[in-house]
Amino acid sequence: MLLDPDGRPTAAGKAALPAGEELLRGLAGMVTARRFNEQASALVRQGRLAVYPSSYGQEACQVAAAQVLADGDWLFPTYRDTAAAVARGVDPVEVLGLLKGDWHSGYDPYERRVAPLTTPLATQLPHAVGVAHAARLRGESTVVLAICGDGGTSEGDFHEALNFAAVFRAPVVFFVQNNQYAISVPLARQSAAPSLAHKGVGYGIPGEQVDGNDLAALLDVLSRAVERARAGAGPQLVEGRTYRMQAHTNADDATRYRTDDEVAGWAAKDPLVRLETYLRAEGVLDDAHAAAFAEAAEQVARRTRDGINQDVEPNPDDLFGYVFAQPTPQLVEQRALVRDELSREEARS
Amino acid sequence: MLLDPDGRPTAAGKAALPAGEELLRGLAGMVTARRFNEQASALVRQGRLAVYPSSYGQEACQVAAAQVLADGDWLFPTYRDTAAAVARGVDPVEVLGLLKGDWHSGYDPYERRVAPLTTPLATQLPHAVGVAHAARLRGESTVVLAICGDGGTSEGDFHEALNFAAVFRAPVVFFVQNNQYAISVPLARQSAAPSLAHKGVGYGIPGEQVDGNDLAALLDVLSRAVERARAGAGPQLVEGRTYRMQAHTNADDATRYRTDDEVAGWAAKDPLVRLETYLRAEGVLDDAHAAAFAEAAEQVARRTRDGINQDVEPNPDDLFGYVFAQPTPQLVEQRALVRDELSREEARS
Amino acid sequence: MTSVTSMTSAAVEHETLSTAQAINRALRDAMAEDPTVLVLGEDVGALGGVFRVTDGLTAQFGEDRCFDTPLAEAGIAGFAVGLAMNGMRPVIEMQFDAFAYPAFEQVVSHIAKMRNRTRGRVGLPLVIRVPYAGGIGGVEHHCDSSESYYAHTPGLHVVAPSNPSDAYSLLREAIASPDPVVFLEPKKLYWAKGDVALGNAREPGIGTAVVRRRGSDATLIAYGPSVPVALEAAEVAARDGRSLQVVDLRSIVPFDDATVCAAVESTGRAVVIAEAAGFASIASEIAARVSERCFHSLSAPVRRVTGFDIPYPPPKLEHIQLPSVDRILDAVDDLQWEDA
Amino acid sequence: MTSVTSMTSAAVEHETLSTAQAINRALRDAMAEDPTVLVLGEDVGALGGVFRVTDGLTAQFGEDRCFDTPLAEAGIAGFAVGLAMNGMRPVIEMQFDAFAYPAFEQVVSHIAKMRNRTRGRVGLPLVIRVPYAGGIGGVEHHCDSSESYYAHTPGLHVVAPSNPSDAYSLLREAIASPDPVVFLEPKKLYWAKGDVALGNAREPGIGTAVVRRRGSDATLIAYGPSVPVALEAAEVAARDGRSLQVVDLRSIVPFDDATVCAAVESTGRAVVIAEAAGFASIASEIAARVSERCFHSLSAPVRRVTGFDIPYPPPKLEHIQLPSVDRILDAVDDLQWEDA
Ligand SMILES: Cc1ncc(C[n+]2csc(CCOP(=O)(O)OP(=O)(O)O)c2C)c(N)n1
Ligand SMILES: Cc1ncc(C[n+]2csc(CCOP(=O)(O)OP(=O)(O)O)c2C)c(N)n1
Ligand SMILES: [Mg+2]
Ligand SMILES: [Mg+2]
Repeated sequence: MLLDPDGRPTAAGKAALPAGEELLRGLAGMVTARRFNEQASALVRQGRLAVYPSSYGQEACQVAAAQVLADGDWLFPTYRDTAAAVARGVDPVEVLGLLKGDWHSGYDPYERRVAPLTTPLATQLPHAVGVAHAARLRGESTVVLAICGDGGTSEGDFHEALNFAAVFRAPVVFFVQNNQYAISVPLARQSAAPSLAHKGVGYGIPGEQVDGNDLAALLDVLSRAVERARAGAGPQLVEGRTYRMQAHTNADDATRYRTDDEVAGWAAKDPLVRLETYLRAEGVLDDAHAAAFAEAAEQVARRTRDGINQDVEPNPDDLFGYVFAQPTPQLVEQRALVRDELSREEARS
Repeated sequence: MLLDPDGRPTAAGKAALPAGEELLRGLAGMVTARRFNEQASALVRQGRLAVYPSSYGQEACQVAAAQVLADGDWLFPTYRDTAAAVARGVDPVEVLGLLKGDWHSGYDPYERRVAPLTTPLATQLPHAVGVAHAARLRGESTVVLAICGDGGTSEGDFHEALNFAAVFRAPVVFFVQNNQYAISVPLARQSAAPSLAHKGVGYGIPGEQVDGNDLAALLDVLSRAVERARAGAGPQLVEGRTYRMQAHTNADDATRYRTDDEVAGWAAKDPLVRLETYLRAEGVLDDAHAAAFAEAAEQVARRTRDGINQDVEPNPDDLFGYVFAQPTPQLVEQRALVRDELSREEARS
Repeated sequence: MTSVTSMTSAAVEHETLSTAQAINRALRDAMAEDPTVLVLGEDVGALGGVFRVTDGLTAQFGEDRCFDTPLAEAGIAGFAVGLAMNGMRPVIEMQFDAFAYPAFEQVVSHIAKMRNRTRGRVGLPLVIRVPYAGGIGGVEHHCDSSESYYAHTPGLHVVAPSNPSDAYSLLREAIASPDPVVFLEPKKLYWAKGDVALGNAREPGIGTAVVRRRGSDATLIAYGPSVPVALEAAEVAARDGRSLQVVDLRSIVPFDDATVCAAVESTGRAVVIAEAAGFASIASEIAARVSERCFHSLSAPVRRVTGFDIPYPPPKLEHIQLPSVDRILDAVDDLQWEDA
Repeated sequence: MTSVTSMTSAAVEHETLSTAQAINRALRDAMAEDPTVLVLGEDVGALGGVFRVTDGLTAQFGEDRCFDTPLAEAGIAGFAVGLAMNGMRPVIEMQFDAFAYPAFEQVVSHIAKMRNRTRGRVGLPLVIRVPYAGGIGGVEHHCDSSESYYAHTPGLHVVAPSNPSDAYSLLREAIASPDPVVFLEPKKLYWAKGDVALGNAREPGIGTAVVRRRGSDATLIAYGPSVPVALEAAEVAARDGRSLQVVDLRSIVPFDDATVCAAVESTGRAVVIAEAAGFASIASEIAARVSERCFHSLSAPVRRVTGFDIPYPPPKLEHIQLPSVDRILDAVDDLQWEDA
């Protein structure tokens, strides 16, 4: 921890706090991320998104994950990390594509080097290692930051990915966003380890735990991990301890498995408030900044709203067009069948 | 290490050496295991077994894994641990069933509480946890010892099994028989961890490394782990460092990936010689014992030879009889087809 | 295949339940009757499952009987193997179809093979519950029809109810079975209500198909979520004067050749309906079997109305993939009626 | 489907090689031509693979190009996804058929779906080599015919050579393909020698079946290890005066309907042959397709000679499971010749 929950620098913080510039950028990102979370949740209520797993309360992790990376680096998000993808510059409407239901991945992963958001937990981690290894084989200095939930650490793919990364000394930072729950299952039923950061030991990977609601500490720890990986020292595991303030998704009922008190306790550790308090106290942040940040966030919210509210007529032909580079004769036949059916349907109506 | 490679007690050994009785039993077991390994390899050369993955050189691990268990406990072997199954009292001919090719598992797993030998690596580990948990739910004091190779630790199933065991505090001792190779792949390319015992840390499971060619040390460490598990203190991970003295199986050519020097270095650490030297020096072992052990081993070898040399005509009906408790109508039809075909074949000849 | 337990009482209790409630009730009744029945998986405890299918089981039976596991499907399946080896009857929940794939090796290499491997000494009385198939607007990986993978694997029983009453009775029988059963729960039918016959009087048993609607012109063969669509198609066809028969397979393995063949022979024409991608699927099997066994009764080739050979579409396009009444009726129209 | 690269040279080099050597040569030639081709898996480096298929590749191309991975199949497949996303063309080896199952989720949920998921932005040019099927006296889990799992999964190409020359050419084409290809290597043919046309002139391409033997009475449809058995059956039948035609599919996905249907229509009778358990398999698909598409040309039901619906037998009983010349000829005899 570099800032305590009340926004005061800790002893460590006094030595290691990132530059005010960096922190301001981070705060701006968090304000946008928070607003984006709120907007997306509203869109679910309005029936414009099928589902939304909110990262409300986890904005420090979301923003830090993007902020520590260079343009040539890669981010591998989980399905919850839409705000991180937005922080990395992916169009917010495209980010929500999966959850809107138009298509699976709404954005081009190569454009901002953000892997597609998908739901099978931990399965993206070995991909991250492969991307990192390929870059290294070509002598590029790419670093890959791959996010995973506390629940995801129980999957075999987590294990295999960390082991591959360690054995190949791949430049990957594994960032476990420990928000204390996997849907309804609390950390204590997920793992008996002293911490999730301890999971690095069995692979020979350094593990570090960090307060996941302290943007300053996250930037510090993650950027050191990224630069270490870039320098060729191999992978690292970082556990950010945070909290999923809302239900798993809009479809979930969190009151079935956790208490209001617990939630209130974490509300008091809000990452935005903490950083804002500090930056104001230091005189780095003034009202003009704050207003500008809010306005930038509002723009993202507006763009999100407008984009998601736009109905694009999906094209059934697309279902057959991307299965392979060239459709098989079977797919050509099936596409013709659908076209025929739809044209007859149209003729009828 | 309780005994050094030359069979002299180490400082630790002086305090912790198991009783002479136990060590004698262990030596007897190792003599049988060694003879069994030689016999099985000979049977492969004679074309009586399809394949044999020998545990030559690993006899201390094989015997200790069986010796530390009570009758009501369970042993989960890998495909290499035929000698451990024999040490636990499974009929040696039945143990080799899989490798002879008559059927898959040659023995009744419930008879001596030894799970079937199968080849998919690490997949038996979650089974072991389930067996242990079921016993615990019924309030039984069963402990399960599950073996796994160094290579097997890289599989997702290893990870998931250890995590389940830790979270459920299941009475399982995971015994990693680190023989330095997974077929041709040396440990250094399998893992970058300081030791395989370190793999316990990430699950909150105590890990201990032990000289896998030192039967005394193995008995000491494993039996403490077993009793700890029995007492309800949860799972433990034990890494036995040993060496696969022969090729992976008869079909393998180990000269492609390791040097004679390396093999010779380990030959000097033979587990049988080490224990025998000590027991003779202590006056616990005399020639009469040694002769009796050799004779007992010879009996097992004879029984193995005789049994494996016996050709049992396999019954094609069996293929359809055990798929389900009741064959489906489809299987009944298919069995009839085979019967018909075979009877016509017989008629023709 | 006869039912494992036979009819025990004449007076059967009835209740109106949704499919999800019927499954819940089956679990509850089985757990009450047999203390070795355990329910486990991700979020099945306090939460009661993401579809609330296990709601209240932990409260009623305690944490030893219904409990959450760590998030690892291979681990869950493998752990269940051990439980079943050691006297328990585990019922495991895979949260969604596509999230059962990490357990594939445990299912194929151990669960399906253990009895055979050990010459019948180690049977695995376990049930794998898989909420499956589409029609609920789920995002990628939440709508796979994975049944063909299981049905192709020797050693697994595979059943799929099409209504709440079968959901109850097939699950009771699956839990009582000495063999592993993949129990496919059509997600889109979770909320569909119907009359449910309770109790352990389980007739017809696993392995028995049922003719849901009699008809004389052509036979629709379906299972799980496609049965209601087939019935609707038959209803619409009836208005146009075409009499369609509907067979509900209920059990895919074992397969009820007798009922299916008799139905097809009585009409001389058949359409097979399933949501899964068609290539090398259960629908292929049914079409191949029927074409072979009813060859001389067939007046037209057996048609298949299945999912296309594409990854399951995003929500806004899933209606294209799902067998619809229109597609079924088109296939029926194609059955070369001019020859009839 | 046309070949990705077209015929480039008129004079093609030929060599006599075993299937294993042909595959080795294909890897070597592809690696020499394209520095992004990587070979990885368990024991593929110093050892050269348990079947020596990758022998010498590390020596020739260095450890960056052909290397051993940790022992974890899901890891290998997932790692390959990342390599392919980032400019490489990985060729991964699954040591044996059944040991590919731990990778199932990566194969089904990512490898098969990535191009579609991203609207064609992220293609995965990777090859999954699977030594598969039986006939080598292997113990449990070493002889599975797992092809139906892959063929049923939309998004994967699935090919199976039946001879050294196809092993070479199909693998060259698989490596050059922009899409993931499951390359099935019939283990029992590893040591079979034959003439191999080298070079990257790959005709006929993936997606094309070939009539291996012309005949007029019935058509045998086979792929991979069943092709030589079918050819032998045709040889034996010829002595008895029956003229059997043999189609070698080579490619299962895409499927060559045109060649298969033309062949079946020319004979009016068909037998499908495959080692895999028959239920809901590729053989089911072929039988269903042929029955549907060639309906009016068929003089008898399409018969299937496949593995039974049982776990693969132990070595001493595998001859019962494998389609044999006798079983094929029995099926041919059953094709209702009295009507002809
Ligand atoms: C392989 C797999 N199994 C199960 C699921 C269903 N599921 C979706 S989210 C979730 C919990 C994830 O928890 P965690 O990894 O902690 O991430 P968080 O939701 O807290 O961000 C589960 C079980 C899934 N998506 N993938
Ligand atoms: C899941 C799986 N993948 C691959 C194999 C093929 N294989 C058989 S033994 C072996 C090496 C095993 O090494 P280790 O676990 O160290 O055990 P050891 O052979 O040294 O006893 C491999 C890769 C297998 N049996 N199972
Ligand atoms: Mg979480
Ligand atoms: Mg080893």
